[in-house]
Amino acid sequence: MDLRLDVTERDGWAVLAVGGEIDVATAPRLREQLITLVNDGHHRIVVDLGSVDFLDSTGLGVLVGALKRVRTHDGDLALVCDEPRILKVFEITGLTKVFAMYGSVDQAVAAD
Amino acid sequence: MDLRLDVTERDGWAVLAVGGEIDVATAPRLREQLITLVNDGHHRIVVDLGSVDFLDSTGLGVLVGALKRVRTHDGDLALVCDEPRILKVFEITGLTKVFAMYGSVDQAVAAD
Amino acid sequence: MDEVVELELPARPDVLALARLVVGAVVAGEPLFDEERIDDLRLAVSEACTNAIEAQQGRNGDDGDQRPILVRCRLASGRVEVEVRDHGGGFDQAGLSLHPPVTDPSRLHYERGLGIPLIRMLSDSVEFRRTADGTAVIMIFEPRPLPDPKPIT
Amino acid sequence: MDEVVELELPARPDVLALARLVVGAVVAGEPLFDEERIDDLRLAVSEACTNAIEAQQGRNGDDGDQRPILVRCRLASGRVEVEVRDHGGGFDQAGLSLHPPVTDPSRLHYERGLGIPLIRMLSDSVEFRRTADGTAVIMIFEPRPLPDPKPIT
Ligand SMILES: Nc1ncnc2c1ncn2[C@@H]1O[C@H](COP(=O)(O)OP(=O)(O)O)[C@@H](O)[C@H]1O
Ligand SMILES: Nc1ncnc2c1ncn2[C@@H]1O[C@H](COP(=O)(O)OP(=O)(O)O)[C@@H](O)[C@H]1O
Repeated sequence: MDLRLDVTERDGWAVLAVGGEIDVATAPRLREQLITLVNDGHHRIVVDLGSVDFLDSTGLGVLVGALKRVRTHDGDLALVCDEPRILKVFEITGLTKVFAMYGSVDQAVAAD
Repeated sequence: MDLRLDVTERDGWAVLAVGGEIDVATAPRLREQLITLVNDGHHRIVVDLGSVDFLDSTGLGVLVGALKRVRTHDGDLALVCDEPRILKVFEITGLTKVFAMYGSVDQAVAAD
Repeated sequence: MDEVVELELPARPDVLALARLVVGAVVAGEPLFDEERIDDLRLAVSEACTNAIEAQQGRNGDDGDQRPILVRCRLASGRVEVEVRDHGGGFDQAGLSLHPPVTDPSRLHYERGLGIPLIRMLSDSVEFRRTADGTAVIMIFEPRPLPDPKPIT
Repeated sequence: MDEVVELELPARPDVLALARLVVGAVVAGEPLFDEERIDDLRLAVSEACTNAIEAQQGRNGDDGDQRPILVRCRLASGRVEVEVRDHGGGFDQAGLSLHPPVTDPSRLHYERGLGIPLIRMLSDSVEFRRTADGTAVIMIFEPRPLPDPKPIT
């Protein structure tokens, strides 16, 4: 229910800012938004998790799915996350090794 | 549990600022604080409910008890409350007619 | 969210905040219930839970009845029904002493007895049902704001 | 607060936020549980509830099993035990397919299967018990922060 999605563009990246709680109730909206971006030709995507209060395994799965999708288009998916509680979920699942993770959108779009 | 009490003095009034939730779990602490004030010779008391998020009938009862107590010493008890959700509890129980109620501590200590 | 959410709680005052949190959260998903109506509901349910807990609590230093109280929230047809159940032995509702009006100076002798009147004013209907060993209070809340309240007299 | 808080919820994803809210609030009263440990608990319980709900949900457009799922929180001896029960028919825990390590490129084919590993890592112990018609997941949380976590391999 409580999920906020906001898309902007920045230096050739589509930046998807996510806010609220990502769980099995809200993840479908996130998944659809990411699929729409890719289908619209955005293959370089930054997902900004800075305002996410909760992230579960379904949310991780959606992000993995999106990464897979942009890669089939030779694209890129970068994550922005500085909240320890959210970072921890990536860390303990080992997914920090799978995703390119940054502390800010600036850093994400600058890295290349 | 979540009840904050803070006593200051102002123009001859003891000002008790209350914050948090007043229910049957927390009301005993409020009651004791008010009894202590009266026993310490403070018979003119302002209770500032400005930071109260919840007030139940037990809380109302404690305030009625305190009013009774200061009156036996020819004292005064004034309430400060501007939150509609808290004001409503006084209104529907008719207690706005029993208590002197003000929108701010300034008004309460100025009225006389 | 519709259907039923049930909460079983130890019969102790420190669970009241949790009971309010849960009923507030259950109803927060209902678009027709505004902030003020949710506050009404939280207060009425809290009063019913207080009575349930006090009915079970030990009076003379004993531990009282340790069985849990039950809060049952049902969302259906756009309205909320909350039932609070205890094992507190029940009470004679007709026998509730009638307090003098609050504006009567003698009203100041009574620091209690506002719980059930508040429940009546905040809910659209309330029923006190006697159970085998206690009370079931069934409150119904409609989504509209209260009509201009009449004070207790 | 000690003793037991029980919550019965409809088997639908939109109750997950409420389940997290309740377990968070129950444990918030425990001074030994810090913010991070409460987050661990909220996530593990949420994963267990997700599995319970998915096990009961209709796969083919039918309504699934309408019976509620149960979340039972017990605070005792300074630790928290949470049990999540469903009527989802149970599953063979030993038969869970082992995914390739996340760092393996082929791991990207798997968007699921991180729920139970997360529960294992976040709790101090977990037991999956088969019931007559479903599963009871019993998780125990100690108040200390997690030791340095090992990533899933
Ligand atoms: N669930 C209950 N079980 C037993 N007695 C109850 C219950 N609810 C209310 N009562 C009785 O009714 C009286 C009035 O209740 P209420 O209006 O809430 O005021 P208060 O609780 O402040 O006395 C209580 O003092 C109690 O004797
Ligand atoms: N309570 C349950 N009832 C039935 N099956 C379950 C239950 N919990 C887990 N499972 C099974 O175990 C599998 C793995 O669960 P999990 O690790 O949480 O990953 P995911 O739910 O993403 O598949 C699920 O897909 C499901 O088949």
